Amino acid sequence: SGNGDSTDSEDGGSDGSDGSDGDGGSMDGGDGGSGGQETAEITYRDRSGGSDPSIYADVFNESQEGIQVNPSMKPVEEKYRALIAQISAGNAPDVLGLDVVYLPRFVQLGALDEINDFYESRDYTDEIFQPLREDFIQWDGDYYAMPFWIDLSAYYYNKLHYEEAGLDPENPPETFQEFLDACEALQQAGYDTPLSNTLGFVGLESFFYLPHVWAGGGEFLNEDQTECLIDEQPAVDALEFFLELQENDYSTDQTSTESFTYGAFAAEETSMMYGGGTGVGAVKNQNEELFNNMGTAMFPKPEGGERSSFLGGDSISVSTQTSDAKREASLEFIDWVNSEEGMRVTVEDLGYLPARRSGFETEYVAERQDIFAAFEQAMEQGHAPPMHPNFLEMQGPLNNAISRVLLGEQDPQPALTQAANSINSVLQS
Amino acid sequence: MADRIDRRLPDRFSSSTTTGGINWTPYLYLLPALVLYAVVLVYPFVDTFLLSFQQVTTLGGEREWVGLSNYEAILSDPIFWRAGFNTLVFSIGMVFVPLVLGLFLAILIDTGISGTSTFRSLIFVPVIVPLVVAGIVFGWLLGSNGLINSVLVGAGIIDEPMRFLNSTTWSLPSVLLMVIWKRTGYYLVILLAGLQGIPDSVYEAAQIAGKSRFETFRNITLPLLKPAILVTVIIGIIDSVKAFAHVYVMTGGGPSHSSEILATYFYKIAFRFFQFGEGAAYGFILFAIALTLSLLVIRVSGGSEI
Amino acid sequence: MKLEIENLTKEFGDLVAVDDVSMTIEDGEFVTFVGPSGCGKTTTLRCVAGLETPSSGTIRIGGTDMTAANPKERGTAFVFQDYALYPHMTARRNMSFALESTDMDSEAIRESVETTAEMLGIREHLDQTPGELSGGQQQRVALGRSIVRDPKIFLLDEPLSNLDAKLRVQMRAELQQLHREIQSTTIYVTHDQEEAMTMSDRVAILDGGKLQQIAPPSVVYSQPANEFVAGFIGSPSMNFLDCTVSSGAVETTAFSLDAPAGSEDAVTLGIRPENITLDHVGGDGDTEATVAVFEQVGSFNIVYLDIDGLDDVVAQVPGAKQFEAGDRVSVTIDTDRIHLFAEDGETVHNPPVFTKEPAAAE
Amino acid sequence: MKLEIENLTKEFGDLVAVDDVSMTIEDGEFVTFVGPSGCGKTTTLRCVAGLETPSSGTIRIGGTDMTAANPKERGTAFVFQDYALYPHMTARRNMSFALESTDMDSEAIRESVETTAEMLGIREHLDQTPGELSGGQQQRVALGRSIVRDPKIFLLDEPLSNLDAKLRVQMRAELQQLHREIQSTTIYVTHDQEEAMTMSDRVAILDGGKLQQIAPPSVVYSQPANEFVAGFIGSPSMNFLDCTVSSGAVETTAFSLDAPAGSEDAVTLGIRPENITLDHVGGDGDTEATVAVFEQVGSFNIVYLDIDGLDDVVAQVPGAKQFEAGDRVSVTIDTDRIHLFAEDGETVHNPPVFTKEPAAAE
Amino acid sequence: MSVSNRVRNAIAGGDDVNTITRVGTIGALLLASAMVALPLYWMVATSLKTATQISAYPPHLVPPTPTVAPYFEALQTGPWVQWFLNTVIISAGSTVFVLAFATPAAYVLARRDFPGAKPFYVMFIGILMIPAQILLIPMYTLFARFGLINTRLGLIIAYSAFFLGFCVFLLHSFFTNLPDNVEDAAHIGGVPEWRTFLRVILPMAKPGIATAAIFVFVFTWNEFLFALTFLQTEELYTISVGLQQFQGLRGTVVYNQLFAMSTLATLPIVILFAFFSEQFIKGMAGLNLK
Ligand SMILES: Nc1ncnc2c1ncn2[C@@H]1O[C@H](COP(=O)(O)OP(=O)(O)OP(=O)(O)O)[C@@H](O)[C@H]1O
Ligand SMILES: Nc1ncnc2c1ncn2[C@@H]1O[C@H](COP(=O)(O)OP(=O)(O)OP(=O)(O)O)[C@@H](O)[C@H]1O
Ligand SMILES: [Mg+2]
Ligand SMILES: [Mg+2]
Repeated sequence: SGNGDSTDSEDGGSDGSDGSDGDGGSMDGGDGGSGGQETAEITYRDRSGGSDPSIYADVFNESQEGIQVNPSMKPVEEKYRALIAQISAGNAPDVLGLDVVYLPRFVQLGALDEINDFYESRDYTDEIFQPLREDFIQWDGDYYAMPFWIDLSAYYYNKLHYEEAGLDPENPPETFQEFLDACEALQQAGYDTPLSNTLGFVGLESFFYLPHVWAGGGEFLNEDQTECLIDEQPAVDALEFFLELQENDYSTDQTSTESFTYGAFAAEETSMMYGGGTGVGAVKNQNEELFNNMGTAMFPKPEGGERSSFLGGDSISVSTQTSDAKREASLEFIDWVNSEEGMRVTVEDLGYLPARRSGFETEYVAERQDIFAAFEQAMEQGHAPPMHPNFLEMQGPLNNAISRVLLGEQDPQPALTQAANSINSVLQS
Repeated sequence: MADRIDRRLPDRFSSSTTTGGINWTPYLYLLPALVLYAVVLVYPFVDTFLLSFQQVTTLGGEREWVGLSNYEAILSDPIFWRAGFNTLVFSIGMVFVPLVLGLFLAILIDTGISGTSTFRSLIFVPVIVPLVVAGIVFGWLLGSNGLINSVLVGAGIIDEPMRFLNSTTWSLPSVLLMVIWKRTGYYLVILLAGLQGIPDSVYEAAQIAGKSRFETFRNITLPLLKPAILVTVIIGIIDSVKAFAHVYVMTGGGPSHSSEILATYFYKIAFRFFQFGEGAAYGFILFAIALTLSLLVIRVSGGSEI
Repeated sequence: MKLEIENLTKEFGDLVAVDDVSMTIEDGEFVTFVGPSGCGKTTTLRCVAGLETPSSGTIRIGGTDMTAANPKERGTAFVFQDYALYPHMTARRNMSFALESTDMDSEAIRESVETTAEMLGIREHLDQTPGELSGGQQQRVALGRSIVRDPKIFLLDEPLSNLDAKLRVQMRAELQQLHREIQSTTIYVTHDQEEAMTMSDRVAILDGGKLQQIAPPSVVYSQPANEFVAGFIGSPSMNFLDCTVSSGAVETTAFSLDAPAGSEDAVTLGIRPENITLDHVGGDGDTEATVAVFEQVGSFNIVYLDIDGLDDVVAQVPGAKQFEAGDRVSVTIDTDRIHLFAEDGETVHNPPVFTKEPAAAE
Repeated sequence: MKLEIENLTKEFGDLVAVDDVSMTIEDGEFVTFVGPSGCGKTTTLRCVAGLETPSSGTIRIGGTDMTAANPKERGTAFVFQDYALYPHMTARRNMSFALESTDMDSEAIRESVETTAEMLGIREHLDQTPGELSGGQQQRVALGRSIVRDPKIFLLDEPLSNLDAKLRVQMRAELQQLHREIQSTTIYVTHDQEEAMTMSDRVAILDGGKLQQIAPPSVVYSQPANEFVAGFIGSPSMNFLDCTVSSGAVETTAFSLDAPAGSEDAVTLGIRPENITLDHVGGDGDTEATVAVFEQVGSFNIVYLDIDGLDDVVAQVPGAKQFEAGDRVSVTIDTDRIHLFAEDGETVHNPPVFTKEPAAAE
Repeated sequence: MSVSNRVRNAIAGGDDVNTITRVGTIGALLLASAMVALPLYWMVATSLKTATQISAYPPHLVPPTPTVAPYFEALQTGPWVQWFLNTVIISAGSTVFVLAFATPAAYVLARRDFPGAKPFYVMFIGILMIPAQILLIPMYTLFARFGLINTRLGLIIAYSAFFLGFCVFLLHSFFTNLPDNVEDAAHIGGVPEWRTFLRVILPMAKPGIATAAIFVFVFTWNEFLFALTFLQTEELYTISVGLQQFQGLRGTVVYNQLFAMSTLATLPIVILFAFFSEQFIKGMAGLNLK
């Protein structure tokens, strides 16, 4: 199937360039076409976290001639600082993998090129999971990116432990209460701390907490993005759920910045784990046996809600500073990462999730339904993060509120009210 | 100490090269350094200054004048003041605790009991340990299943492991623990040199005068060490205003800004929230604080000779 | 207060800094220590003050064994070469500091400080710090600091060596005056022979940690205990000439003199420069010589002579006596004042100490 | 090379360090500068060397105006009190370093350095660094460093003051020897009178930046230009007594002497201590006095006298003459050798310079 | 002063030094040293543990089965040897650069009196007070214009600018304390000024220059903020960047490897210190006492 994929991707690629030629006619796109004879070198920057996306470039470079992608990876924190420096200096990379929460701010700063025509000329857009088609890659009605590798939040569980505790490994808990009960049962079965979890990293509090809010019908911001809704009941309920996990010692230290979540779960010291896509690879690397006895599920929901997930990860964009010739090559690369071959890399090499439904229709996924079934469902039911240029600044107050509650310094409602006020003032400034 | 040298300085150098008219040679020696500054620092400095009155509309492109509003935004941000207060605490912890410890150890080493001088080098080692490493190691030591917790629990001092770095109460003290570890050796060395500069005969005069250990310390040692202590304190304060990595590598300023200091909050504004204008304004406020303190150093240590 | 040092030895590791030194210094006496650098002067003083613990030996002050006592119990005052003033305190505070830990009331302290300052002529500098005082003034403060404590024993370690020549002479006179007034037992260390000779009741000469001689200035000058003392005391130094003594005559390569009784063991003849009289040839001297160098100092002149194979014999002549290099001169030696030393350096013969001539008409 | 200093003035801000100094130093002459600390000796030297730019005045070397010339053009060598050797270079390199910037070839340099080192007796120390050399050896390297450059004028700023007494005397003789050999014009700054008197062709006495007198040693001693010079040269210092001169007699409160011709303006009588002869009462002296203090120095003794209301008259007597405090003595003053000074300190009368007595039997 | 006297003054206030004081002093110093050494010991100990031993609670004080495997595993994660070399190049390069700029400047400021000397000196000190991070982005922009981004040279120049003020400050005090006459001696000897500077003054200031050099070396060795921003391709990373990267990447998972890398990052600088500790401590001490 590898050959077929690669052929597909080349086709898709040439389609892409044709499309962009067409709409950029006034920009003398023909030059770009003739430049295709030589090798076009483009730069691609992304963050390296649990895995290393430079592999996209490697596979892509292998798969065709004419375009050479030079990747460069940085840890999250460093990447954006360096990126800002590069863009300021007029030195932007041609292709940017961006954590989606940064997308609006970068658009606002004029760093990302609008790609409406490119997006619309793709024949697979229908196939992109619904939540990703909207907020994820749009800002103010225009498209600035394609979805790229997707990370989502879910929980992992140890089927053997479930059996020991008398729980049904094929039907993991769905509601807050069921989840708490399961924890209780596991504790009874001798797993003192049944859940690996930490909210301590910047961004993780949204990644894990917000899906519980969404599950209860809550929202972070209102539709017009003029007001913060995090002090409403669903948010309070969700936080109380976390508090209960904490107070009953069901969970590892959720305020901890140092994290043993993956390690402890992999070592089978805990029975469940809040995690993202990288959890799969981490467990597989550390405990192959567990990997074969592991299930995933979407986060629990309050009674009557709909389970949700945080759809994060990266979108992929072209810089406004890229020359026309390189723009074409860049789009070709962008197109390729959503091809079958690109998605195979996403799933199999990086351990993240593809943006298109067809990405799930591979042998590899089929063999691992325990894991991917829940993920695929989450792709449908999940939420894109709140898309606002200052979302990062708003995370601070939310993070603080959660910390205060879990540290026992404040109750959920007042803490969230305080957070909402702070966030409102960010919205107004 | 400083002023005695100062008085001699002008006499000493007035004369070395002269043959009427302006002698350009000294400027030639200065030139490379000035060129380096001019080329490397002038543009960034001026650019940052301008940016502090602007807002970035296009990254690397247009900017919009916004007057003083960046400064206003910072000064009206409660977290800025919180960070300011934390910086004060941080400075005190960074300066005074190691100072007292360093002084105590310096006095012990100054007794000259054989073998004590090797301790000086040993206690100095943390000064040169990379900060990233220090942050990693202390984060690990202070973790909820780290060594410190296990010792404290084992000794029955606390019942349950403490979450030092994740506690709004303990995060700043935890960072300070690392800072004190890293800095005590530095002060020790400076103060020890100061102590060793006190002539023996002055001690002996006090001894013959029948002074007790405490009286001698209070009336002789401390006053004579004053210049060293004073300059050290102020340089320490400046260091603590500029300090960034100490907190950055350990808590990042959290939780709930409980360990936020001015420099880390600056970092967040500029590099996490991407508020560049505000960041520049913030940077200038930081610089102003450091500069004020540096002028204080110059004043205290007597004229321009630091 | 009487000070007795008995068999004092102080070792630093292998080095014997003070080697079995014994002496008794009477109450009110002024004794000067001289000797080459490193001979143990300072160390002895420090043992007396209690700043150094003797390796062996006894130190008795006023009859009480103080060998192991605290410095403060000894009642000694120590004036350091570098003054060792407290640099951050005013002259007044420097002087009063030691008194503050006694039960003396502050009014009495003030008065005592001011009286002493008055005596030392530094009354108007009392509120200055050492950095603002000249060397001589600092020296006075250092003295004052010791005096106010009314010490039983005064120990001064080269107190004038940091001062310039004129000031040194002046301070020397003041110190003598001071000693007359306070009459305390004093040990004074100096490098300056003139100081040693003129100030002290007795001079102690040390070498290599050993006491060579302790005696009044006139005695160490006229009757040195050994060749070392003879050479060390006096400037220009005594001339030492190899000699043999036989059948009642001291023979050198150039001349011979009558030998004093009992001087058969002597191998070295010592003659002080001022005991050589020179005349232009024609006088009937003991021998003749050639002037190698003639140095005109002022009140006296120094003549370097070549006497028949004896190089560098130094004579000191009155300022009015003029020669020049190359002159032949007749040399007369004052045979009454020759010194003779044995192989081991011990004195075989010394001239008598000068005595006061009986007043002519009384 | 002849050195002419004309109206040299050097100001540091308000302070006039050198004040209108003029002198001519002949080729090959050895001139010593003396004077109290801060009188401008070093500053004058530095102006000559070109290390300091004069505020006004002219410096001519070998007839050429060098006032504004670079140090290196002047051909002067400067030997510093602290030697100022290059601490990281061997003695050899210290000596050759300056030559390396000339067009002298390295073989010639090597030879010159070794010859000089030979002459100074430091040949075997050439490969040691200053830290490994004794004070005297360092001093010789410093001299050698100057000598190899074959300077026209030698400037030495207290070159011996860091050495100990014995070594100083030895180096003094060597320096004289050296000067005889290389015969270069030399200015030598010293604090030590004995050095000044014995080494130099002429002595220049400075005070407060002003040149007081420049003359041969015997002249400055016997015929000081003014009261300052008279008091500065000689140790113990000249006695100064208030006097009036009338009808051919110099009158003090205690005695009167015959007045030399033309001395009517004199208000101060100067008598050197060695020109006062003391006898136990009974001699027929000019007056009588009481011994206040008797200091026994060794080769001579110093007597402080109270003469009828004149305190602190100092007499210097031979070592054999013994007195004690309280003795009454008769005082004889050598009237041939008195000095008289006017109100403004200028000399009114001086005794003649000592001359060599004609050889008795030639 | 003899040993015993310092003791008596400082500790016993006049009593003879006795065994109790001696033991007390040594004891207190040993305790302090233990506190200092503990974190470093813990770093090394952790680096020698296996992954499971690490999460043991209470922790093993001594690695039960010490293994150097984490070192080899960690070394696989990136071109650490290359990073190490980069760090050496950048640190050494910065050291040479900054000294080449700072030494002449410090020299004239300390030893020449010329119009502007004081304002210049104050300026150097003033620049020393700028928190470097505020200039990060404009400096990047500037350096990008000269093509200095993502080059070792660029980082070297940036570090040189930042440490210039500090080195001028430090060297100034060394030059001030050099004896004057030596320079005059060369001057009179007709040695050209530049030659005097190079051959006489520089060798004499060697201890000061060495101190400044070690200082710059250590601090550039440890710097990561600018290095992380300026260096973009992995082949150019420094150890600190690599460590930061490693921590961000895998640090939460493989602590023993992280500590192995930390140990390796610390070791060279500690070895350097061991060789020059006297020098370095003296320099540090002299710095602020001026
Ligand atoms: N604390 C010490 N430790 C080791 N050796 C010492 C100590 N103090 C003095 N010495 C040595 O003891 C000897 C005598 O020293 P001391 O200071 O008494 O000499 P001194 O006669 O005062 O000399 P100077 O005239 O130079 O002052 C010297 O060799 C000296 O080096
Ligand atoms: N560079 C200078 N700046 C200001 N004043 C100076 C300078 N050099 C010397 N002086 C002052 O000029 C005066 C003469 O100094 P100089 O060094 O010539 O004296 P000196 O006769 O050599 O004294 P000493 O015998 O102490 O060496 C002194 O008052 C001194 O303080
Ligand atoms: Mg001594
Ligand atoms: Mg001088």
